[in-house]
Amino acid sequence: MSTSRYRRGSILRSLFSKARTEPAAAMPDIVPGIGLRGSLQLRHVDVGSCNGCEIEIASAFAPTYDASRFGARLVASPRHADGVLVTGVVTRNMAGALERTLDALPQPSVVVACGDCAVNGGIFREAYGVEATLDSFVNVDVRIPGCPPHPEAITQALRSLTGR
Amino acid sequence: MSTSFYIGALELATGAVLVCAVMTLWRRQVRTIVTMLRLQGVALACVAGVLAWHEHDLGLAITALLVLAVKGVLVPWLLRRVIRRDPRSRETAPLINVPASLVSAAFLIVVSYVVTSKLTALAPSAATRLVPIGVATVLVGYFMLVTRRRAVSQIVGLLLVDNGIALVTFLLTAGVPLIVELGSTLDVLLVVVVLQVLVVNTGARHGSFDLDEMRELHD
Amino acid sequence: MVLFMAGLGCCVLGVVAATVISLERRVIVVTLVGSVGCLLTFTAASQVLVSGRAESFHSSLVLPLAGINLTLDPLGALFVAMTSFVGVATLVYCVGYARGELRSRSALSLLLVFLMSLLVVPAASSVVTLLFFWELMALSSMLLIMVEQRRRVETRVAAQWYGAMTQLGAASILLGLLLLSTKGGQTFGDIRSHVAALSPTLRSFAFVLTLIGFASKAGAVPFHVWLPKAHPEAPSPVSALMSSAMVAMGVYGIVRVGNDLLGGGTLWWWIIVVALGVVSALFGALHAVTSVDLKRLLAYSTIDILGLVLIGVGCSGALAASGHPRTAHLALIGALLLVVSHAAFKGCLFLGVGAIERATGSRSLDHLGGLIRRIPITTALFVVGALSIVAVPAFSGFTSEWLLLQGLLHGFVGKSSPTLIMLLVGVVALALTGGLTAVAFVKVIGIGFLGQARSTAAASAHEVPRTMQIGMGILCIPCVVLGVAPGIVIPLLNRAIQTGHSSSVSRPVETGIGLSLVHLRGTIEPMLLLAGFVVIVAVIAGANSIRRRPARKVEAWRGGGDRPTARMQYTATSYAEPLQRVFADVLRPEIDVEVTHAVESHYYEQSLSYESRVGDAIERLAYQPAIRAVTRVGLAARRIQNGSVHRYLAFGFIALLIILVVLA
Amino acid sequence: MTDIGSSLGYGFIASLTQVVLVAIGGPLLMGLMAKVRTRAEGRVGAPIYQPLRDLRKLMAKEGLRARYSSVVLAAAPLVVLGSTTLAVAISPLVTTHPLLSASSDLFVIVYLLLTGSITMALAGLDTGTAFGGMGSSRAITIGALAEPALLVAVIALSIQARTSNLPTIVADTITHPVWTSTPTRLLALVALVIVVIAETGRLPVDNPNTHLELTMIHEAMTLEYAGSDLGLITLGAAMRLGLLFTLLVNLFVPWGVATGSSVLGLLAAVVFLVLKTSLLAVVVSLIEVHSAKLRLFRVPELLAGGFVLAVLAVITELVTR
Repeated sequence: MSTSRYRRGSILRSLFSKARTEPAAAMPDIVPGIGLRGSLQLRHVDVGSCNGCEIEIASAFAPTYDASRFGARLVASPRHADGVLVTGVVTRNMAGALERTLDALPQPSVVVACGDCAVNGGIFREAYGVEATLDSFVNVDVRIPGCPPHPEAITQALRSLTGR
Repeated sequence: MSTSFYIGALELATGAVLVCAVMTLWRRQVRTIVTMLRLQGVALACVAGVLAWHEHDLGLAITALLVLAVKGVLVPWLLRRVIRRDPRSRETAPLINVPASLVSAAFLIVVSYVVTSKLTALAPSAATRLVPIGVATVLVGYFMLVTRRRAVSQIVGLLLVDNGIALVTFLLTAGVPLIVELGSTLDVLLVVVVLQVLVVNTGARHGSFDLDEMRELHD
Repeated sequence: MVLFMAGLGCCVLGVVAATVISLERRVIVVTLVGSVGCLLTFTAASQVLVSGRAESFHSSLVLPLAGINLTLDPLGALFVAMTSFVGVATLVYCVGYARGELRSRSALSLLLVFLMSLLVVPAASSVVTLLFFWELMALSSMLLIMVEQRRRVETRVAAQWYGAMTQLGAASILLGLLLLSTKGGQTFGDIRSHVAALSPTLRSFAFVLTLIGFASKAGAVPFHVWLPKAHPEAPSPVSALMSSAMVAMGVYGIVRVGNDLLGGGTLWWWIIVVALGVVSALFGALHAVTSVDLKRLLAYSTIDILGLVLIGVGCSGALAASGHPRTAHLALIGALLLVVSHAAFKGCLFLGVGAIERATGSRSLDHLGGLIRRIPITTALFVVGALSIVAVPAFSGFTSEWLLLQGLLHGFVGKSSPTLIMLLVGVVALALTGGLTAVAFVKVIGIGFLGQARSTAAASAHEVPRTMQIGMGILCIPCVVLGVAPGIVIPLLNRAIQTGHSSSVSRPVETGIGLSLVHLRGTIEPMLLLAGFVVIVAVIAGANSIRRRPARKVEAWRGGGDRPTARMQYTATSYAEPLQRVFADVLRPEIDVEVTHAVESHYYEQSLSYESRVGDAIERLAYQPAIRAVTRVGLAARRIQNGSVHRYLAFGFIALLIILVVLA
Repeated sequence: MTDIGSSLGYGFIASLTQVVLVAIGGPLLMGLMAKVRTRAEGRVGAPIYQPLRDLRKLMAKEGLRARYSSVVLAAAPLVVLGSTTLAVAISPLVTTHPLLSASSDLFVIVYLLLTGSITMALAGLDTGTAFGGMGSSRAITIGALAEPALLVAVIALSIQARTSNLPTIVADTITHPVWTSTPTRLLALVALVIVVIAETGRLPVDNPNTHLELTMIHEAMTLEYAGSDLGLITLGAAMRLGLLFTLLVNLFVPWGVATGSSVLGLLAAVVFLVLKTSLLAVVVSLIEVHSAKLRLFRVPELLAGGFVLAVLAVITELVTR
């Protein structure tokens, strides 16, 4: 009982206290040609990642970096998305899924490569079971290098798309 | 105090008593149920208080305070102690699933309305018209006694029945003599204490408050 | 009246034609003659409804002893008009539908006999006439159920059930009406004049007896068991006639006897009616949700809607008995309008199922799917009926349920607590069934017509003959008209309910551009609502089309997996599974899951079969034991007669002796 | 209501105001609720007008049609949005004299909303995918269980007001302020809150921002929609939320609704309504923050509770009359 009362109080307080988030970094240069104007939904596709990137993406949307305040959001269906957020190197098993996902995107759409594996194959480039690099499938609009990339970098990239 | 306000307040308090009774059937957490019981005690005290104010009856006012003290504070506190003793009685284990018991509660309420409509027609007044709600509370309490497994919910059911009876007496006779009310309230208190001791001891011995399992204790 | 008799004459002519004309031109001629007859009766009935003057006809030639008395008063005329409308549609449908057995002499002539008896029953104005044509109706429909008995044995079982139930019902009606006509005179006029002299207990007996009979015809639980067996097995035009016209005769009987002949009656009669209605409405709706066979589903939804009608009739009777004539008439009008629109949409739906069966060869939802692309016209007509039964605004179902609700709602002003409780229970039942009916028909449309075909037959379905579509279309007209402009029929209903209530009642509903209650606050203008909706949708579509790009065709999205197959769709069973689980205590489904494990490891499954059946609990618990008991008695009786002539003669001799002793 | 022409003109202006207000306010309500949630989680979160941004973007994108899909999939967004808009236009949100106020009956509103949900359920089944069917089945089940509670609560209100005509109920409530504190009203209020939470797919019945298909209810039916179609459906859902919230507020705190026929009163009513409704939204989203999503088969318990409370409302009305 007492604990729950404490929680309730803290929530009410948090509504009026100033948010505990890092100050937003300087505005990066916006990717030209894609006018999403402060609203970006992405479908995340893991085509063969080691899940390092996933952890970093999760923390990019967590309270500390809170990418959602710039209008970015991860969604369940590519139909609802403006693009895909690809992590990992394209493995044989996921190649078909990736193609179908790209086909399911309404135009205009963007492709974001998150992490070295997606950008250029990374350490798995020569590995067995790898179909190809992402570039050979589709032309990538935004690249987020790093293994894994820092949440700040991810947030930066997303802001370069939302333009906020 | 204007009659319209008096009637409104009376209806609200009485309605609250019944709603709390239904809530005890609806919620599964015993802690919430006890909270509901406390609210019901407060509402009952409000009924007595409103009547006392309207009738300018000191005895009734004292009764209201008594009810508030015992049913609003003391009994819930005792029940909390029982729950705290036994982590496993945190959830009620209904014999009849919740939607079914809710629907049957609705049925019981209709029944109480039917059976008392004749009775209330005899002396129609602001208070007596609300008697069906009191009867409904009694029936719901009985229903809980019948269909709930844990000993704690049994106590709750008993208390519901008692509250309902108290409500009916308030509404019909506008307050029984103070001494009677005193007796009945203390009586309930005694029952609760006894049940608590029983529950805690059996819990200590057999590690269970489940009445079905208590059946094995008869020899 | 001349027109009416001429119409009946046409039906008789049709029967003759069915027997003499050769096969190739038989169907067209018979249906033509029959529809002409229906049109004649329709005009006759509508004349009566418009003028409000009853016309009667008596002839001692047609029937021995009593002769027949026919009176076309507004109440009867309403049902005659309804029946003949459905009749025309059904006959037109038959032109395209009739094949095989249904084209045989016997089947076609029976169809017209059935139709004729349906037309006469509401016009009958004497006990003998009513019972004669009631029996004719029952027998002809029973034989019609068995038309396809050579191909499908189950039709015989259905016919047995139907025959038994309907005969029991007829027997109790007979008893009841005989009780009424004890004080001399078997015409309804005599009964009306003498009923006051009868003792209250006798009247109550009579009402309860007739109620049992009529309620079993109206498919009220627990007398409903024949309905979900008979409707599915009959050929679709017959099931359409049965479900929209014949079932309504039960309601007609209750109104005629309760309101008209017995003139109101006491409260507890109507409490029984409401109780029947509530139980049937909930039972029917729940089973409609869970059934997979289309016709079975429709049959259960008939039980549901008729239950609502009984609630309306019962509440109206109760309100009248407790002294609220205006709300009583409001509820009654709602109930009658519901009967009429039910005739329209249920007829349309049954004909539609017939069309689906013709197109795909299957009635089970789990074998259908994707029909909207194969048979678009049939789909559209079926959907109109479905929207109407789901009570979408601006369709007939909504208008009638709104009137019914208003009747119950404004009844709450009263003080007598039994009436209030009945109204409360009725309203709750209405509320509960509303959502369930929606589920049932969303399931039918969504599983049956949308998505991908679940069988090759459904994938290669072909549009049905034009005449069948026309037949359904005719029944779609009232679904829309009664919904958009109910003002057309309300005055007629106002007249129809005048009968019986000797004190001429003030009209409870005003009709302008919409409906508005008299002296009560309540109005709807469906036409304006529809117009507003059309305008809004047009605006949205226009605004949307300015900036939108053309839509691209793509594969359905299923989480990156490859092309979806039909087996991955929800089936009718799985669609209703959550509700079936919620109401498991009532429905008592029998579920058996069978898992065969792989030989290598217990953890791998070779195959898994899941089967869930929802039987009729009432049939299982109430009827089967009774049937078993009767069979036992029958076996016992067989022991007495062993075929030896002497023993039979001995029986006769002993009987003679006993009689002599008794007489002495 | 002196002269038909002027009253008609006023009604038109009023209805237009309501539609515009809800069309913009509904998404803003969603944004507000999201904002409250994110702040409670210690995040800044997207700005309140984020839903409007998303809509603007969606409208500019192309739509997609799945193979095996029929006219239903294409028409559903129009029907859903259209029926909701009609309900918004005729119900008494800022004034008691909107267009067609005579036939803005409680049952009409309820069945218009039901029409929207039915269309959505059919659209979910139209593509013949497993997720669509799942969402449709769950949504229609919850709808069917919420329907009785809704209707009975509505009937309780109608019995009290002796009519089921919404504007009349609101107007009479303004003249009889006692009604708002009768047990009937309060019980009906609780029942309606439960129903509204279920109908608008909020926690604890449905999680509006889940990403896992298997936990979806409403979202699963819209998985096939993209671009402007999705925009229409999202707008429809937002307007549904706005309508239900504003109706709830107006039925129980009707003050501020314009009863006369002056444009100034209309503006005042708009301000009042915005304040009242946003307050309700904050409260509801605080409830959401505190509650976890119920198991699908625990939802019937919740709705049964609402149903019983509604029945109680009717009975108390009968008793205390």
